Amino acid sequence: MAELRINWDKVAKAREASSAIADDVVDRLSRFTTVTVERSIARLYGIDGVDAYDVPLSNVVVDHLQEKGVLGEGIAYWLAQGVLSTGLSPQALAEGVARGEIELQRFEKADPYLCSLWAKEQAEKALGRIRANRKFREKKIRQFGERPSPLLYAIVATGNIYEDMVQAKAAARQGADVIAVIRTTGQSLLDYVPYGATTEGFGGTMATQENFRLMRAALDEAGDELGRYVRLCNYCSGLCMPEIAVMGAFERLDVMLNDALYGILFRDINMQRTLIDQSFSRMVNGAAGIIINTGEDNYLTTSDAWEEAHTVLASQFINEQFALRAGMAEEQMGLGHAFEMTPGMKNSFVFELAQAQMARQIFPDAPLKYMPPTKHMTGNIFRGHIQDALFNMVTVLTNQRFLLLGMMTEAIHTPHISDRALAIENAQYMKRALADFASEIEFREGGIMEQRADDVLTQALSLLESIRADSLFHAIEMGRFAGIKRRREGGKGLDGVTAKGEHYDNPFVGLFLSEQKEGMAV
Amino acid sequence: MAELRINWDKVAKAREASSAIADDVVDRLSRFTTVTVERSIARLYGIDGVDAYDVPLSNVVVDHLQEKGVLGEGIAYWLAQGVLSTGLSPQALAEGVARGEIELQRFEKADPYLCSLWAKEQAEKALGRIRANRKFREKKIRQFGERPSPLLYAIVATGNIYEDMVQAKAAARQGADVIAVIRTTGQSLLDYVPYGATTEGFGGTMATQENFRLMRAALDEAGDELGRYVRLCNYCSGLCMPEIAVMGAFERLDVMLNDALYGILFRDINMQRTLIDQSFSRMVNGAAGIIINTGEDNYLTTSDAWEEAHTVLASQFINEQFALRAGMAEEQMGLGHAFEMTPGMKNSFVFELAQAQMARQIFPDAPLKYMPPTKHMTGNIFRGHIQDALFNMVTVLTNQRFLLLGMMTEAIHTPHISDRALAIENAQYMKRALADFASEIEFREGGIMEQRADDVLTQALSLLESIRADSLFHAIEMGRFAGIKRRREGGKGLDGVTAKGEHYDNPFVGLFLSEQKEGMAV
Amino acid sequence: MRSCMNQRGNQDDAMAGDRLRPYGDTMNDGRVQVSFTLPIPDGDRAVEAAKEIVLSMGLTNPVVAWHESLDKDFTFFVAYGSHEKGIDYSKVKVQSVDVPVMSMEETDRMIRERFGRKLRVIGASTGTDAHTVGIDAIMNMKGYAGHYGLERYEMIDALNLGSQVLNEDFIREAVAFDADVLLVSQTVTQKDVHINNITQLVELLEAESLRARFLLIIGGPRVTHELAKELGCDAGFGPGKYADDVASYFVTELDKRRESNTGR
Amino acid sequence: MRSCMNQRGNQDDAMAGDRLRPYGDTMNDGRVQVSFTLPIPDGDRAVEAAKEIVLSMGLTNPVVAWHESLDKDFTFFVAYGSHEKGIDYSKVKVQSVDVPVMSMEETDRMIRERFGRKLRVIGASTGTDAHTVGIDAIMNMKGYAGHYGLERYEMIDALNLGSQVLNEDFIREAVAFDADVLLVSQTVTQKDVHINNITQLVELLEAESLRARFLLIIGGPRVTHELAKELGCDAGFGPGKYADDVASYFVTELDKRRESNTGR
Ligand code: B12
Ligand code: B12
Ligand SMILES: Cc1ncc(COP(=O)(O)O)c(C=O)c1O
Ligand SMILES: Cc1ncc(COP(=O)(O)O)c(C=O)c1O
Repeated sequence: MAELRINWDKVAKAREASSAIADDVVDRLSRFTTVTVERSIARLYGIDGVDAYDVPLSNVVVDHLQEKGVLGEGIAYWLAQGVLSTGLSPQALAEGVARGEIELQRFEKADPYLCSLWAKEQAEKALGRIRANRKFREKKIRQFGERPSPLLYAIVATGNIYEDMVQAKAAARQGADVIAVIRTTGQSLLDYVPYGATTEGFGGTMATQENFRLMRAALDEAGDELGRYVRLCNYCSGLCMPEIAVMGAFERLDVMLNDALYGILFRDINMQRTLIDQSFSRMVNGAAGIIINTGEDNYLTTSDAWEEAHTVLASQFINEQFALRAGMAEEQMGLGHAFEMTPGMKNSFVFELAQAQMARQIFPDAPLKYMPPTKHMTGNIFRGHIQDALFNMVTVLTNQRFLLLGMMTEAIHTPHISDRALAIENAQYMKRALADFASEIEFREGGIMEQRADDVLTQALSLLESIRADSLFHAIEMGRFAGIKRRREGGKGLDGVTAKGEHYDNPFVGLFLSEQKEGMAV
Repeated sequence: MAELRINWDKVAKAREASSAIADDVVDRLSRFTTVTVERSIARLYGIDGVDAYDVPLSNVVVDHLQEKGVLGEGIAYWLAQGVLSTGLSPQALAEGVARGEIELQRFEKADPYLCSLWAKEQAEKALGRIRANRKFREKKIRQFGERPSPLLYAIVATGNIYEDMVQAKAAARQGADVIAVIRTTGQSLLDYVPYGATTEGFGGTMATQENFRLMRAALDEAGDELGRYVRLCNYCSGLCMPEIAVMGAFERLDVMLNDALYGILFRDINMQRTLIDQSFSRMVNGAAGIIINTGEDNYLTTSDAWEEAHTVLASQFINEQFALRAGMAEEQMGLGHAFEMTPGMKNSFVFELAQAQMARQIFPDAPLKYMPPTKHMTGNIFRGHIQDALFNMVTVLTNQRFLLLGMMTEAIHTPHISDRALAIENAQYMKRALADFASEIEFREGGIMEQRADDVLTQALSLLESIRADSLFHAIEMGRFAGIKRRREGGKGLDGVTAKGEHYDNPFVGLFLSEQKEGMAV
Repeated sequence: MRSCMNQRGNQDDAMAGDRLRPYGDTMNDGRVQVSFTLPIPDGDRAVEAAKEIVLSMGLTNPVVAWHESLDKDFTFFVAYGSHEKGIDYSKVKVQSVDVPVMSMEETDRMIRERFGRKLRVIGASTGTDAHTVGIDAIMNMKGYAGHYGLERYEMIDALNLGSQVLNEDFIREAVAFDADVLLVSQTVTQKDVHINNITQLVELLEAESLRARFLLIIGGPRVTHELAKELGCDAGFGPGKYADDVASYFVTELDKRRESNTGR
Repeated sequence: MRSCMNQRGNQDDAMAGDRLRPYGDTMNDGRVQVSFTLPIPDGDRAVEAAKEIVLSMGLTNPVVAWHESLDKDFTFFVAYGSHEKGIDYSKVKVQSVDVPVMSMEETDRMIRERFGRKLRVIGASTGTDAHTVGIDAIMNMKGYAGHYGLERYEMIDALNLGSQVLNEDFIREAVAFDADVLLVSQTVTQKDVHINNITQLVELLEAESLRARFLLIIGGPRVTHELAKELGCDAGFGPGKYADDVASYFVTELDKRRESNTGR
């Protein structure tokens, strides 16, 4: 395989700076929990369903505790108290709260030690369910054999889960390895997760547990028919990161988009809130054997891809550290990057290749997620198809793990069934036609490719060092990423952040972290 | 630039064998002339126009001499006799013949020596016209600057010269460097050249001198407007090779398809006839500073591109020798090859690249003509567009001189105006995106690319050696090229071959050969 | 040219003169490329169905150049046909903003001369739409594709609220800012979400009797001036339009309105 | 599935049940992609004209996604629209050769049993057409895409005359060869040259009262069975058809004719 000569010293320094940046964030935020972290714990304890107004019961109980001013003790604590006091199940307690019949804060007679014993014990049950899913996935992959790189990753986005299923199965039969169900616009700003099967959405479909289940079943069906395991992907960025992570763990999703920075920058979600949420959501993903996809590729949809390439690399280093702190293995870190230079630029292919190859070598074990051109796609679908072909070639030459299929109609509409089929054909053709090309060539020492890679690395390092000096919060306030500025106290969801109280306990943290140590790499 | 290691010893042996093959052909055929060679001499002496039945006057006089059984002395001789006897111009003589008033064979009183003096003198006038065109072209190119490789070569093929002009100018404005007017089906089998502007054709437009003139004017107009010299191309293969070459020389064409082997194999033209015609036509092309395009690429439209790649290389070696014998410079030899492996094949891009690079290195000064995929193009225009993109990439990476623009609608129709525009955009995009890629990489020593190149070379050498042993005629009888067998005495046009008589003289041969020695390389 | 056109073919025939037809490689050949998927299995009958679809679009000489199964119940087609009828080009009218485009300096000068004060412009990507690149292109200091944004204009006070601004909040901010011009960007169009969103904005403005107070301008990749007018806005701008186009428009329009208000 | 279809949308509405519409990403959305060039300069009016072209094809919700000047008087467009009407699929009928396809061995056996002699088949690419790959695919020993050609059949005498055979010569050779079956390949279709050529062949055969003597089969990339029938041939084969399809057809058909001749 052709390799670039990389200054590993700079790489080490960049990792060091990122590690300090992540430590600083964890340090500042570890005293807090959030409503969605607590709701996700409620879900882990089996609380499911909605009340008469379609409000999820997990929201009902957490809102209730917040109203009573006792959320700081954590839902695990209050459920333990409730269960130990009444003998009711968490679900029954939640239903009682919904009916206005139960006030959880009233139960406070059980010994906190017993509470934490109960919490731990029940947590293990929940973990069992998640583990079973992981084992099932591993078994299926062993049975059918792992798919070679790149995995062809197709999106469905009709807004209607049943239509999505039709298209997802078609895509799988055409050769897609991963199906991502795009979320409807705006869902990431909802501070609850909608319930049940849904058939209306704009630019995507609601992420609900039932929709996850339906799609999982559809893909299992297609996969069994095809003799391969078809992976399912959805999004857990947004105001409900950890809850959706739990839903994904329960319904055996395989890949989840998970990135607080994305939510901060592109959804104006409060940074403190979402960084706390991210930490627990990654633990959940980690334990479930889910590969996360981070979102730094999005920076280049707003900023210039040539000028700002280093912000992507810097963000990858930071995301790596956050993932490590949530106990994830490198093999679960689908760090994002993208092919977004303008086709009007001389040597655009050469420089994209240099950057993709650099990312590949710097994160050798991470299953990188490589995004196709979007920004410079136009209504000229014919040119668009060859822009995508160049992207596919770079993906193949640099052996990326996830190839997000570019659609020639990117600038027009969410994909038609034929767009997806043509995109898959395009990727498969490039994969075949250039199969061994990378091992047939070497890169010129000190050439423009190596220079480009080194420039990007150098700039990323200096950005990371300045962030380390100021904190990540400050860097975002200064608009360091995607040119978007967000205030520390601004954005959505800050009111969902609560300081932990004296009995606060989240038994899943320890369980998930140790599960990951034992869990196989995926 | 990335280069392959090539066994130059084999290359030298292949050239040696080809030289012997060409010598053998020249040797066997030098005693003959053909009707179209004589007609082209008539044209060079200024005979133009048609008779009352639309038969070109050049045919009228040559048929007349043939009828009288005296064509073996050559038209130059008879015209000289006629002119010296009557004081009429060649054109007036021809008109007289057409009216049935003159019988050229009757004039035989002038001293053959005086005849040859006249013939030589008048030939120099004709050469003057051709030279002026060449100088004009050279001046324009100096004025505007030569275009960088690859030259984008677009076809027009509406059947109607006026429609062709509209499309050619549009193509030039879109960026085409060369416009080739495709000939209507069947014209190559006509043993005369139609006359005047034409508006009806199937799959192409008649090649007539007036059509040449109209298109030349259209391109000069577009070129002056654009500040670049736009090259014009047409075909002189077929039953009228040298005549069309003369028309091209008169109307300042810049590129002409010229290949006897193509006519033999794909048009079933008699091999003796067309090889004689080819020899003189190449002298005409050569003197006119025209770059020829040979047609070995076509083999792969019939035969398998992987199995038969060596036949293309062997044919290039043979065509090179024929061109040398017609006095052409390497810089005028646009030897053909093609990108025709099936997109279903693993590493198709890698092997195409190897072969194109090999051709580039073996014929370093020849302005190679590289043909896009045609055979494996389908009605799937979207996939077609990326097949063409891969071809464009190989062209750019291996620095071919002529990039024949592939059309996504190749399998459907002759190009629509938008097909051509999208094809040009495709090529320009690849050229830009991969501008310096070739100098950024090296090919692995002993890799599959070098192995492939060596295999093709080895097979070509052994084919050439077997042809040398048997003669080219025999090789064609055995179906060595494109799997098509043709008999030595079969095919069209053998009746147009005549043994030279005692007074036979073609004064243009010597003139053209020495003109080329002096003429600048283009 | 006239005679050349004649030589180029069926220019003479009855309808040719006044009909505009697509052009493949010959005047009036009418060739059109189409592609689509039908929810039926591939096969001879599917190809026939595709041909009928092409015919039903008024295209003659249909050629189904490609058909391919996408899944057991879906088949993809590429086809060609001739639009022989054509359309009457003389009847094609466009509603477009036709105000001469001024440079930044000219616009600033005009505001200075005609208004004597800065104009206030407020913009946002509204509803659930999070696409800001378009509105930023119009408003941000650095602009887009070589056209400076409104923030750089000396005589314009520009306030960009960013993305996902609810209509209610947008109106509140506009009133607070005492804006002259409202700029709304809409990118997501699936299920006509942009139309619903703009309609709601116009209704809210009308309900609060604020519609006449502002010049309401919308923009986005699927926005046309015509659509904007239909939805009750003052103007619409699509791809390829920049700050100078918009500024020239609103300055000229506000000036016109001021004139008719002051009765001049 | 029924209920799932309902959930997938407008299956319930009036026309949905019996109409077949293109499918973009939702049942009955009717989405169709089109592209074409108009011989007019680019600009707002051109875009409007393109929209009218799309509408005139019966496509609703037109989106002109791309327009680009190809030259001063030519503009290229990519557009999308919805074919809301759809077509009546139940009415779509195909004329196709429906004879069960036999293997080479089966065909040989049938000839042996039913005819007791070899069948003689003559083929060519006729007129000015020089494309032989198609006829070779059917006739040559090695065949095409894994289907052996007629020359390999034990019970078939196949004679391939190659390309550019004039109709007159073809008929002469067919008579001389005493052929049972004529195979004609036509690839070039510009200006309907293939139609003219086949029509001429049929007329010549009829003029010489030879039409009934042979089974006349044509093929090529734009040939359909329907077209063949229209032109007075017995059958037509297009892309994706191989020697086995053709042989199965003519053996079965000749057998049928023999039976009705002998009055069985
Ligand atoms: C960048 C981008 C994003 C970025 C946005 C970042 C940001 N800061 O804006 C991110 C990654 C966040 C994103 C997310 C999503 N996107 Co998005 N995105 C795009 C993309 C690639 C480019 C859009 C763009 O920036 N164009 C460049 C600008 C300059 O052009 P413009 O907006 O047309 O603006 C010009 C004119 O229209 C005009 N203009 C625009 N606004 C205004 C306003 C006024 C007042 C005036 C006068 C003029 C004007 O002036 C500008 C300059 O000429 C397009 C695909 C494409 N290539 O077009 C998809 C696209 C728009 N996205 C789409 C979708 C569906 C989404 C998502 C819902 C899910 C998804 N598929 O990713 C999410 C959620 C977004 C949400 N809630 O709204 C779809 C929309 C489909 C449709 N037609 O409904 C597209 C077409 C992609 C696709 N095929 O699916 N996206
Ligand atoms: C190869 C080729 C050539 C070769 C032909 C070599 C040869 N020995 O045949 C060469 C280079 C000589 C050539 C020349 C020309 N070609 Co050409 N050529 C092609 C090409 C690339 C492939 C055709 C092919 O071989 N297909 C593969 C065979 C197996 O498919 P098929 O013919 O459809 O056959 C199948 C079925 O149709 C059926 N079938 C076919 N015949 C028959 C007969 C019977 C009886 C039956 C039962 C079945 C049957 O069975 C076959 C197997 O399934 C096409 C483009 C394309 N990709 O399609 C252009 C194409 C056909 N050529 C074209 C043209 C115009 C020409 C030229 C006039 C000029 C030019 N543009 O080059 C010249 C002159 C030819 C002439 N006088 O006829 C056009 C035709 C446009 C049109 N529709 O009118 C095409 C489409 C290219 C283009 N877009 O311009 N060509
Ligand atoms: C990391 C990440 N999260 C989430 C999203 C989507 O977020 P939303 O559902 O808010 O559109 C993206 C979009 O591409 C992403 O990259
Ligand atoms: C060398 C050469 N001559 C001639 C032709 C065309 O010949 P014709 O006019 O007979 O189609 C070709 C076709 O590509 C060619 O390659």
